[in-house]
Amino acid sequence: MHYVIIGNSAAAVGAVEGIRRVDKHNPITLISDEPYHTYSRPLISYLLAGKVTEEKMLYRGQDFYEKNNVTTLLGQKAIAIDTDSKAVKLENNKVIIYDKLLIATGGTPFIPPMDGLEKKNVFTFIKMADVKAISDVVVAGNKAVIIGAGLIGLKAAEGLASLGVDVTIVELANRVLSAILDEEGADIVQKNLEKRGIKFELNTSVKAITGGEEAQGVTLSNGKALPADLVVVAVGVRPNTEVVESSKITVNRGIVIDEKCQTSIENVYAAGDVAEGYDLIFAQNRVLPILPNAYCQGETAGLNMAGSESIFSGGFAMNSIGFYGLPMITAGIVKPEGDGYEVLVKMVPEQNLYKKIILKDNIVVGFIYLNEVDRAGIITGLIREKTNVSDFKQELLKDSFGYIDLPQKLRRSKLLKGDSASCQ
Amino acid sequence: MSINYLTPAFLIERDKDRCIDCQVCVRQCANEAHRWDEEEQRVFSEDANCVNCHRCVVMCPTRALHIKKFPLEFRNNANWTQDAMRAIYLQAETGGVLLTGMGNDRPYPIYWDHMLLNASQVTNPSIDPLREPMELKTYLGRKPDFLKIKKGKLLEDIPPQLELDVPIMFSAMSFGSISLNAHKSLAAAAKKVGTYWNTGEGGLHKDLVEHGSHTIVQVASGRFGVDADYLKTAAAIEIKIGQGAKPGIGGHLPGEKVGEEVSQTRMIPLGTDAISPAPHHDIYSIEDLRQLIYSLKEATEYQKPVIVKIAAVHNVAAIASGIVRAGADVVAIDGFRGGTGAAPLRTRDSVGIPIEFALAAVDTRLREEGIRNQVSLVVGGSIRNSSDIVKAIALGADAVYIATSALISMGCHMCQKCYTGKCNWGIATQDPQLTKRLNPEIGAERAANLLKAWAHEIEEMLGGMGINALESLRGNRLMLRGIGLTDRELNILGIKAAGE
Amino acid sequence: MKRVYAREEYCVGCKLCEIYCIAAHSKYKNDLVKTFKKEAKPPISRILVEESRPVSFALQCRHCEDAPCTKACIVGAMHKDPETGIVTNAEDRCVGCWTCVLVCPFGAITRDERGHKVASKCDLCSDNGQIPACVEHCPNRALVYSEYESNNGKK
Amino acid sequence: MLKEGQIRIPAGCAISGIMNKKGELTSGQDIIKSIAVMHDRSNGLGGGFAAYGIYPEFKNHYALHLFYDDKKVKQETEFLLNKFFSIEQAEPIPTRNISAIKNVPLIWRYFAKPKVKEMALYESESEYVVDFIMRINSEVEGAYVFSSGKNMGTFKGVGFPEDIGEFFRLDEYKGYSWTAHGRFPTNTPGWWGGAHPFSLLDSTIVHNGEISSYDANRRFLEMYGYKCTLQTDTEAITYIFDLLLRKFGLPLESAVNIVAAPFWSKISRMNSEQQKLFKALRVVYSSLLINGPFSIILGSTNGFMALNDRLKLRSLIAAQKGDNMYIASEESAIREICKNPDKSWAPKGGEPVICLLDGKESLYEFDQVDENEFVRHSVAL
Repeated sequence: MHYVIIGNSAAAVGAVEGIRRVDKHNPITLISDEPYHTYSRPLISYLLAGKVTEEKMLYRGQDFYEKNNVTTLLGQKAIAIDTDSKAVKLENNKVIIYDKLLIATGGTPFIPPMDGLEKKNVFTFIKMADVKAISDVVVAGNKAVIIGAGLIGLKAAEGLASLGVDVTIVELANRVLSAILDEEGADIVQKNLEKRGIKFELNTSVKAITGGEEAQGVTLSNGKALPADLVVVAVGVRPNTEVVESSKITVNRGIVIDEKCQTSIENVYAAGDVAEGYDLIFAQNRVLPILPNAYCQGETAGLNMAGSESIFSGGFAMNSIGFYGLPMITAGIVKPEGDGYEVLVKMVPEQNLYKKIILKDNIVVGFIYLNEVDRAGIITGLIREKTNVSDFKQELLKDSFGYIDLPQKLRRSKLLKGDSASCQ
Repeated sequence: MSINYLTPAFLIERDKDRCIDCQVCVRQCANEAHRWDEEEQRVFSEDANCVNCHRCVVMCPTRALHIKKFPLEFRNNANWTQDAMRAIYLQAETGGVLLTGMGNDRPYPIYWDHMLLNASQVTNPSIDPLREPMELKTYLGRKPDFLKIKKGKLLEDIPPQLELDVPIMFSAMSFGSISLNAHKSLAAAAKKVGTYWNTGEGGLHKDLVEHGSHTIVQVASGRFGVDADYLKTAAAIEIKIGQGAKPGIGGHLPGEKVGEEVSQTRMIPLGTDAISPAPHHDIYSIEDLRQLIYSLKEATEYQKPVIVKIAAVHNVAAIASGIVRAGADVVAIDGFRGGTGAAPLRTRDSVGIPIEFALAAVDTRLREEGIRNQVSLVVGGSIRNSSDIVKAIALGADAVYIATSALISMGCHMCQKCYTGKCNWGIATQDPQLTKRLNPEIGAERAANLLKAWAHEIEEMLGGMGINALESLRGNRLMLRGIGLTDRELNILGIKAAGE
Repeated sequence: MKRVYAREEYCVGCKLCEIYCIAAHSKYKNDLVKTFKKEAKPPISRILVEESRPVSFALQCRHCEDAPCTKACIVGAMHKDPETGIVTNAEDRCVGCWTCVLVCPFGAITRDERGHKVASKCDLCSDNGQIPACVEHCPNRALVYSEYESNNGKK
Repeated sequence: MLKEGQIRIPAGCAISGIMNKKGELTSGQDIIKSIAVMHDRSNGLGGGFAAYGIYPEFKNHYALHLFYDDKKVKQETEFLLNKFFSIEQAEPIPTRNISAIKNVPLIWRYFAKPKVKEMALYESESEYVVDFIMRINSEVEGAYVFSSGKNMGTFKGVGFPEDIGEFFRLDEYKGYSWTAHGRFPTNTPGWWGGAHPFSLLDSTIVHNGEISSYDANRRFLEMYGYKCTLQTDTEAITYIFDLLLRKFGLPLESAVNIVAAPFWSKISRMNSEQQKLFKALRVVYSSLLINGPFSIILGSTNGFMALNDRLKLRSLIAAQKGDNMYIASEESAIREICKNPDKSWAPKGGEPVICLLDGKESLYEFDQVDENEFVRHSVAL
């Protein structure tokens, strides 16, 4: 039995740990085009800001692969898979034969078409290499334009701003973090960022990056021109499905997987940002490019690859993030569209406090906790378990909302079964 | 509004070096004697609310609290004491009967403390209970005058008996006056140690039916919770005529304490006052008592001993004799120091006689009449320790009833405020916030430990007297000597003076 | 594994568990007076008493079998010991992103922002090698440290 | 100083017993030799003997032995005796002058039969006789009935037992069963009535020990009309057996199982039928459990029974040689008069040694109660 994993981030690590829970001996080969030991992608903005060292970015200890009997092929890119001969072809022409294969190639930046993308000092911001490239050129007093006010864009902005860079963010949508916040929440976040000197251009896009060999500015579709020593394109990510393009593996937006995280082809699994797995809230397959989801899918894939029957009941969008000490946690549907939703809201503007819980048929389907995130996981749990909250709906927004507000029977069953919580 | 003349009884002292403002005291005081001041960010005391129950002192994790008598002196007056004056202030304010909880606290002589026990020296070996068997087993119930035996076989069964592994039972305290958790504690402790607990007059909660074999159910003047199942579930039935703390007085459980559980257990409507009349309205004479005794025996097919409990009053000996002749299997006598959840203060403090005299008089009288062996005698009313028990048995008791000691074992600190329903120890209350403070596991353990400890001590004292079975102490008044007693008192107790 | 179970029927809401938890994790280990009087910022309690009179109970990390926090942790700081089952956070690696707060269905992870931001949670006093401080000091055995089977006297 | 009866006097002692199962008569010499060996177990403050089969010529009469303090009380007592009994013969008990025996009271014996017309109020003749004895002993100051059986007698006084034996000329009597007692009281009242054996009708008891249950036993006995005037253990033990055997009609084994009751732990291991019986005995007669150390020899016309307390806190040895049975506090007391017994053993605590004349089934005749004729004995008040 030979396990092969393409990828070296959360899903890949989840798979290694999943396999090793069942199978301690058979070899695992891990292939990654990045030359680094596994590191935490979300920490790249921390690295940029100098809040963590490269060493502290490690997602698992240096001895992780050794201890888990994993052969790593780092800096070697897999370029094709032949599912008939069970072979993975590498860029360097090596061919690796697998019995069970996991594709965990993650995401790749989505770059909308615009002029001047080829210029120097135009960056993306999802990998270690991106941070290193930016760090090489950036100096205090630089002006930066960041395209996209999503999680990556704002994190990049915070990182750059902390280095003394003058940052302007250009966003096509009407608000920041449009994927995870509604207007009210976004407004608070935006104002908080503006207080720190970050500027925003909303409802517009970059038409072109201007300058000579190096970027010197951008022009916006609204006609404005902004100077820029560097441009970061952070519009979003899309599944990095390149390696399976020539194979028979079914790809929709991402590689389609079932509840065992297996692709359309037997013995081939996919997990993480590259995969399109089940979304609990939308009750359909979706790409969910978030780390907890990647790990859980990877782990599920690993368990199944090693012969243990394991099912991942699905994930849903969820994020915990903060900017300049303003923490926020959101999950699921935050801006419901359509009928049948019930929305509970609590807003205390002077405290930057905003709580919003979205229910459908008395089941929580999404929430925003802004600046007061304590115990948000209880709500996440209610979403995951599809708990009917009709008996305690009125308590949900309370500052002290907790298990005390659950009906005794429900509370006891949850607390006594403390050993069964799971992402599975 | 006018000024309240009452000054605080207690002073709460908070050691600032030790107080960490954790607010445990605030959370634990049902009387609101501790208060968290949000503005000052520290805990303050409201001395006037303090009843000196020690809950805060015991719970304070840094031992930062002390409770003292409020340092307010009245001019010395041997007649007009503080207590006398405070009572008047209170009555002048309220116009009501003074209520109190727990037993008589007046400085009457405690005769247990005027009796000394014997021990063997030389002529008769003392017995080491760690090496030799030591028997405390006691059977309560009616004894026939003689046994018919033929060819090694008993021809007729003896009447039903309660089997006690220790000569100590928990006496009656009703569900209502004390919490369900207190009942659970007592029931489990009784089972654990091999003795009995007593429901009091408030019925038997459904959760406690499983302890029926260790339960004495009470039939009192209110007849609360009494039905055929109640009687049949029990090991014995006790007819309560009177109670040491308030002879001649009935009981009154206010409606606010009659919650769902109490109401179901007592079989009365939710929120109604539960009134136990002073007399049983079907017992106006000894003949009536006989009828009730036999009704209860009929109802339980003569399978359960019937106990009749009376308060120790002046002519207790004659009354007890009548009760034996009326058919009671056990006579329980409650002395004037017996506890209560609520009693009028003046009644509690001045009605009845000490159990020591009552016991001596009853035992002597029943022997004079030759009927002592027909019946078992159980006494209660402030049995404070194992030597009280040894003395009681030497005076003539078969076993003792304890209640106050049991409550103290479970946490009671004798603040005597049972009647307020705010017992901070979760005992004399029905407030769910407070009742859960008594974890019946712990309560049962502690109450059982007390009985076990006392049993060990009784064994030690018995061994010292060269006795290895408790029955050889019963009525063995030669084992007692009086100290500091008048001839008359010695005579009533039927004992000699120390040195005689 | 042994966990701390709360028996709400006996919780008296005194919060001594919180107080002793704080002291157990203070640099003046278990010295209450010093913990509260000398520590500039005493630790945050890792156990929380939830209360709505008359009901109260203490809640802390359940040390889930399949702990979501360990899976969601973006730096791999949250870890379940395969031997003891205890879930602990390697605070030196934690970056305070609160993803664990997001996924913990018990709301048992708190934000400790006294210094370097870290997620703070019950460690079952694993340093002490004894029974957890909250259990040891619960005045009414409302907290028991036991296997699930034996907890609450129920099989 | 208070004398016996005015104060309770605990005592240590020696006891000895000899009997011949065939009823062959022997003189008092052996028993005197046997008890003399245990000289150090007494202190000269009491000694005595019981002898069965000594008055064959008066075997249908009660042989009443009395001490009188003086002639006046003798007269007074004899008035009563004559009122309630027909006296066949009255005489002083023959004695020898012994230097060691001092302060001798008047010692008389009467061979008597109850007057039938006075007995009407009593259930039985024995009740009548016992009641008379109780009254003399408790109400007539200075007179004391110390023996009252038929064809038997007790002889006792203040002194070492061997001296008492010589004083009463026991070598001149012939009996088939003898018991003896040497006393070591821990108080020194020196009263003749306080010496052992203690007897009531033909029942005698010699006892070594000090019972710690004394007052519990006494106060129970007093409910049944007994007056424990001597305040001695022996007196109480005698009455206990009298109550159980004679008044309650219990079999001897049951009486033994009451006074030296098996421990509850032992009862719990019995079969259910036995359990029921033993439990009933302990429960109903718990106040008659004799607690504390004792060894006793309970003598009757039919033989004797030796018994230890249930913990065996006092020494007691038994032996047999042919038809002769021996019981003593110490083995030396047996070997003195029987060099090589067929067997000798130490009876266990609470396990009686019962020696009966051949042909007799029980120590007492009155314990043969027929179920059909079972009469409820009234409580004597």
